Amino acid sequence: MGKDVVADLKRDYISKLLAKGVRVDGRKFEEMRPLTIEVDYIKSAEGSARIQLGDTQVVVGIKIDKGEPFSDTPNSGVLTTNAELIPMASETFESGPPDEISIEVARVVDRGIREGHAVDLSKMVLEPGKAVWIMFVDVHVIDYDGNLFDAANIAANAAFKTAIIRGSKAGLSEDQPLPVQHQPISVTVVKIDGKILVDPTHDEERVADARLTVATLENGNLCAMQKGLNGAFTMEEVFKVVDLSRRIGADIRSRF
Amino acid sequence: MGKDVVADLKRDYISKLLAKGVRVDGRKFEEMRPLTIEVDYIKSAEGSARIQLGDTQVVVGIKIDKGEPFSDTPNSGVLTTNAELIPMASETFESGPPDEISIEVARVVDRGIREGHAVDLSKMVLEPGKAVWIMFVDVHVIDYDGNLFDAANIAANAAFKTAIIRGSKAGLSEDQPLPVQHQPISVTVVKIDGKILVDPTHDEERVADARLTVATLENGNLCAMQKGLNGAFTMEEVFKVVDLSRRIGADIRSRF
Amino acid sequence: MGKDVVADLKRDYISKLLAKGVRVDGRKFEEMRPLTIEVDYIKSAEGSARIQLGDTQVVVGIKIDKGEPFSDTPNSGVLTTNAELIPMASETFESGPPDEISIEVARVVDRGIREGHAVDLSKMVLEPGKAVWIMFVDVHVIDYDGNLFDAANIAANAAFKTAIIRGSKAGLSEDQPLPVQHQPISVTVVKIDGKILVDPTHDEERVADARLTVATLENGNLCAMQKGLNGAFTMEEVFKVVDLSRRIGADIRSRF
Amino acid sequence: MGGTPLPANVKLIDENGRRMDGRMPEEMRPLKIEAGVLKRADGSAYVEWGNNKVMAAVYGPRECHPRHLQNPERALVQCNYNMASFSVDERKRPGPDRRSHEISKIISEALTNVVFTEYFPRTSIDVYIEVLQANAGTRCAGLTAASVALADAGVPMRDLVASCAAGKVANTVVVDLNKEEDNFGQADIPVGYVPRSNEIVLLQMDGDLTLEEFNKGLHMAVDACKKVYQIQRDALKRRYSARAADEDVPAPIVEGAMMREGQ
Amino acid sequence: MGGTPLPANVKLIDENGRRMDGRMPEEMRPLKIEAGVLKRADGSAYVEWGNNKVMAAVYGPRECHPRHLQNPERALVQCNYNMASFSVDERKRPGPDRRSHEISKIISEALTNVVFTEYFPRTSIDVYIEVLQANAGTRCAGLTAASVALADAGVPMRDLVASCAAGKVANTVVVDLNKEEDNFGQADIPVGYVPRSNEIVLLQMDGDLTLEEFNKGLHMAVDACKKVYQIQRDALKRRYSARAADEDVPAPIVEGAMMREGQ
Amino acid sequence: MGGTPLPANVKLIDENGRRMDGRMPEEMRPLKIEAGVLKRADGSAYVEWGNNKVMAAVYGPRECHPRHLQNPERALVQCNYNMASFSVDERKRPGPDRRSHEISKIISEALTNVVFTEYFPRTSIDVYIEVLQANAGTRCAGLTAASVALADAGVPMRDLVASCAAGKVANTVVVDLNKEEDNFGQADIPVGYVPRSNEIVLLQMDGDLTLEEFNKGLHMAVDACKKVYQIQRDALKRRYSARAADEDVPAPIVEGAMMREGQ
Repeated sequence: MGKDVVADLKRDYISKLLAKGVRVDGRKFEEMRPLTIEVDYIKSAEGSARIQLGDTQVVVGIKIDKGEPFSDTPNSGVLTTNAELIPMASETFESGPPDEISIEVARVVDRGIREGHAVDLSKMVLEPGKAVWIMFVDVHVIDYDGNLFDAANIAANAAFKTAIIRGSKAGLSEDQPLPVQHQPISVTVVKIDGKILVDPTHDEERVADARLTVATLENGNLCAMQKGLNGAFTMEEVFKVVDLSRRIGADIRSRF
Repeated sequence: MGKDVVADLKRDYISKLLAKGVRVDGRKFEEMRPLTIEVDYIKSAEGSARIQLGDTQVVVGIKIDKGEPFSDTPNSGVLTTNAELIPMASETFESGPPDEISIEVARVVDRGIREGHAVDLSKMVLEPGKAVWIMFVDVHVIDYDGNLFDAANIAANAAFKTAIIRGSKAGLSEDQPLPVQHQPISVTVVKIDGKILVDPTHDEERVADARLTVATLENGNLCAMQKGLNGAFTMEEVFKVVDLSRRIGADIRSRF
Repeated sequence: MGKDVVADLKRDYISKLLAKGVRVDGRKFEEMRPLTIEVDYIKSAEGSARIQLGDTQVVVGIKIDKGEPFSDTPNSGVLTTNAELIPMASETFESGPPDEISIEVARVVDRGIREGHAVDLSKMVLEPGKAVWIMFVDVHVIDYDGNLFDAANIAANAAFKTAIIRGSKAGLSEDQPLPVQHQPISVTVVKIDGKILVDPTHDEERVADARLTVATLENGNLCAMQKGLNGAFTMEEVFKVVDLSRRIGADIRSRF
Repeated sequence: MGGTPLPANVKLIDENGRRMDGRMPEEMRPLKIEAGVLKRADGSAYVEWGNNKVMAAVYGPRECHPRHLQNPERALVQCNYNMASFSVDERKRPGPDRRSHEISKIISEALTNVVFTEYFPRTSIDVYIEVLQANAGTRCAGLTAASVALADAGVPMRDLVASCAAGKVANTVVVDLNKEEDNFGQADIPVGYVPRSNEIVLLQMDGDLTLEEFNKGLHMAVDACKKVYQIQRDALKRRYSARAADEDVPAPIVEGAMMREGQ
Repeated sequence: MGGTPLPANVKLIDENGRRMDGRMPEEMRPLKIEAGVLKRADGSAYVEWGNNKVMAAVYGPRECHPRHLQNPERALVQCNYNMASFSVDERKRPGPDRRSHEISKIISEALTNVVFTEYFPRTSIDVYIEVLQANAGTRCAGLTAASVALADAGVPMRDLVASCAAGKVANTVVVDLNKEEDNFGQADIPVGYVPRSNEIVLLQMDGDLTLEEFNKGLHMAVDACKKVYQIQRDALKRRYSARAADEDVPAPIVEGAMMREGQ
Repeated sequence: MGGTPLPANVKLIDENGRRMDGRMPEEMRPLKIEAGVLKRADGSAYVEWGNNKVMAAVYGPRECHPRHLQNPERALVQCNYNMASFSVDERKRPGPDRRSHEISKIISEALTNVVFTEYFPRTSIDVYIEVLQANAGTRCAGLTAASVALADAGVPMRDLVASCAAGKVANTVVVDLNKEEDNFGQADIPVGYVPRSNEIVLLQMDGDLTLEEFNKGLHMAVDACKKVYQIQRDALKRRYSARAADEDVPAPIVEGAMMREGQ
């Protein structure tokens, strides 16, 4: 019960401030937290980025190895996205097999970069039907203060930028850059008391009614979307969030 | 404790009726419940049947794919039987890896159809030692009111009848029927207060002392048997159940 | 709490005796328990030994099958060590996946025989890079009264002695003896009240402050070491244990 | 979307604007719903939707396991979406994969929105969805079936959730993609909709859509959901009549409520 | 049965009616039982039966874990049958498989039949069977060993369970199949038998048997069980004498009872 | 040791006695430690040691899960050592393997030695070590980082554990092996050392060493640990100053104690 009492108090506090148009950390409703990006952070990876979005810290490492294509896509490299919400990052994460939350994070990040064709997988074929490059995108959350979807999405996009394919792993003499073609950027909002807040903190997520993540491309097109939590959105709210995502996504994209 | 009190009352009720020669649902001791069979129910499967035995409902789907034989049986297709006692079917089933009950169901059903040579596995070889047809018999229990052994056995036999091997799965131009050769039918009894009851309901199973499943062939031969629960059978009782199984099995077989 | 009271009493009893220079079973501090070794105990294994060290009983079985080498060691057979601390052996062992204790036992036994080059893996190659002999060392603890490290190490060394590689498993006409070259023997001590005790019983292990295992070779060289438990050793104590291990290890080695 | 290239001979939309199976863009596949099809479960529903066959069962409100998941103020709606191993062309290994975990989660969230969870603190309302035959759109079919099963179980609800997807095939926005359209299409937008509040409780999207296409698709999906809703209510009415005819069975609380409120 | 075709040079039954290892049809393989072979367990037994080597250990009655399995009226007899990875020709992956789960279950049920479980409500009596060397018939050997281990642990029992299989090889009904007979044979009937009640508590069958063959096989298996029973009792007598000689160890309750009742 | 044969062109020790990366035998790789790098954890530390990048976080003392592990007299120090899948050349499958289980165990034991566990009965102090980039010596780097993270969390400790390995390469005893030296070397001796008690709390060895080599190696490792200790204390001092400057944050208990006692 103690936990719930605290949660109730937090909710009251957040609500009262929101009623005055203010967020706990002083941000505007449609404002992202400060973002810092460090690429090529992990030398053992073929690509990597460590990003800090407010107090959320995520390391993404890209590993690219030679392997076999799926039988139904002989002319395509393979993309696999995995997220580890390790217990280091939050007292609410536990060791063990991926739970629902880390699976959802991995799948939503994957959806964004896959459907947005961030990487041209057709250029990652060594021998059609036999050998292709397998790319693992591993999301390692080390400090958790909300909005893992966007933190991981941005980190993955940043890591792609400088990633290389090591020729030596397939007996080739030369390395090549990862064939990056798009930057599908996701923007996540939560809805609290009917208000739409961009880039929620952990506290905001905990009291939120509903969550919506929208990923867009350079041309403004939509490539992925995920609604979460028990609350609902009106159609107008959905269109508003789509608009927000296109606008803020362009801002973020300009940071790379 | 509440659960046990209810169980005790149920036992008393069942016992009192049995003493008068009556079962709770009005059946005779050696009478099966009404049986309905619908074949080819699942179009995505190579063979299927949905059967209803009283209030027990089972769907069996047969999948047949190209694969490798076991190294010690190069001239034989592969039969794998799996049972999923999904939580939809009963408040007593849980999600997760197969428990002892679903393993026993799968193994007893498998024993019947394997030892009774329901399907001629020697005719399911594409290239000896290299490529054979792998047949998965998946038992999906969706409503559970006792006697899964027989429900699943009958459903499997029914599904075999109309199953086809899809040539396209091995680059062949023609489909072929599954090489069915026998119909090993199992009949299950429980023993309560020394009485032998055919085709037990869930309530009868729960208060039963012992259980015996016997599978027989068209020629009256025995091909599989499984005794369960903590109680015991005399040799005479075993012979009686074998006799029952041969008789009732012939009835069921005539239904196909 | 009851368990802890008993543990405290046991600790007091052991401590009082140690203060007088005596161990509960009457042994000297640097004395091993009686050791009996039976080799070729398991006919289904390529090598085996059942050993009894005091009341600790361990069966080690060696299985040797044809397989593929690791890609980074194409000219070497493969050694895999596994320990099963089955619940038969102690009320403190549980069924299920290997826990930390059995993993540590397996890894320390493995370290001794691998780093001590007990078996010449370079002679277990059938076709470089393609086919080698895979040797499984399976440690089965059936009665547990402490010091599994040494019991398992000795059993493994004993099993190697008479193990054969069955040519028939690779289509060869002749069997060959396992290419044994060294006998890395481990000796384990615990520290209780500042005293160093060789070959601890289960009771001694439970009240011990620290544990140290040292494996040595015929020439007196060291090949493996593992410190355990929450206590500490001074450097002088470490050197003393190394000396003990070399001396006692030579004794044990003479038993083969 | 799968990204599989379209075979040369396949036309997803023909010269008359008709789809492979003859439907017009805004036309759903045939949908049949039957409530109360299982004996053991507290509530159940069976859905045949095009070539999908989906069963839903509800148990609860009942004691919540494991205990640490109990919420002292509300019931927990826990959905378990599962595909039978024979429901797809290539046999699926039994047991949950990452996809089914995700779908279970978003369906649980969508259903929680409409259940009066505050009436049953500390309990669990368990919803099991079994896909017996799959042909694209199973999460919408599952959510649609689950809503009916909850009502059949007498679980008090604000409304039913109706669900249908929109999508894009051959540059045309359509509703309710079938398997070929899903494989060779350009986008998919599964939607879960609550008619009485006019709100969206499940929403996903993948593929490539302009803003205009998305807007059109969302509207078309919601319109389709309204048709689904009518079929859900008809199924519950039939079930209610059947039950009322049988004197032994008391009328379920929620259906009464539903009928009153839904008119 | 394996269904492996019989190699040309193998004769399962020779012209004199003798089996590959020289036995007559109704003849068991040599069986040795030793009780009380482990220090840590509350009771134990070691069985060498032909080329099988099987160890059984008993812990309990003790607190039952997990709690939700506790029965407020009786003890739970939980058997865990396990094959050591080196017990068979091709190394077996450690850990339980479906076969061992099934065998654990039917042995638990057979043993429960003879234990006075009502004396120890809420507890668990844990039986561990380890097959160290396997040569067909390990479930019978395990059940036979487990009964003796239970008695050695002082667990009060109505009787011991004795176990042996019958089967059919080369169209002949025989008892106690060895590995080759199991591989190339036609049927197997493992039986667990309680001599004092003259009842069957474990029974399986696979293969192909006429009614007559089955009847003959079951009778032969039961006769073999009676021989097994005698060897079990001898082992317990030896154990009892050894214990009695050692003043420190009190005579186990059950052996006294056994001896009295068993005469 | 790996036992990989040394490529012909690689010289582990050159004619001047210098190692591949230019170090002398007793010279450690550059070591940087920063305390308090994570917001959510109660304490944290980041270590860059040569090409290793290791993060440690501490949560607790807090309620101990699962309950049955609770010790009524002391806190349980539970370390979880994990390598990120991208921390090594060939991607590592996520999740613990046998190696990480062993390392977690010995680091837990080493840390327990210095924590006043008796102050916090029934609780758990959870230590998480994440290896983000690995280059030999990660267990020493992890233990070193974990000690600082514990102090940063205000967990009362007798002292810090400092850790460094010695080893043998090209028949020369050296400290702090890098990846090439680890792959092609002859022995490795990871050591965890408590300076104030002058005791060893973590010790492993593998490879081939004469008695003399081992003695020399152990002394060299301990000397290196003393240097590590100084760098740990400097990191904590910086952290303490930074915190003291920030009025909102109270000075951590243990750092105060540490400073006093450590001088």
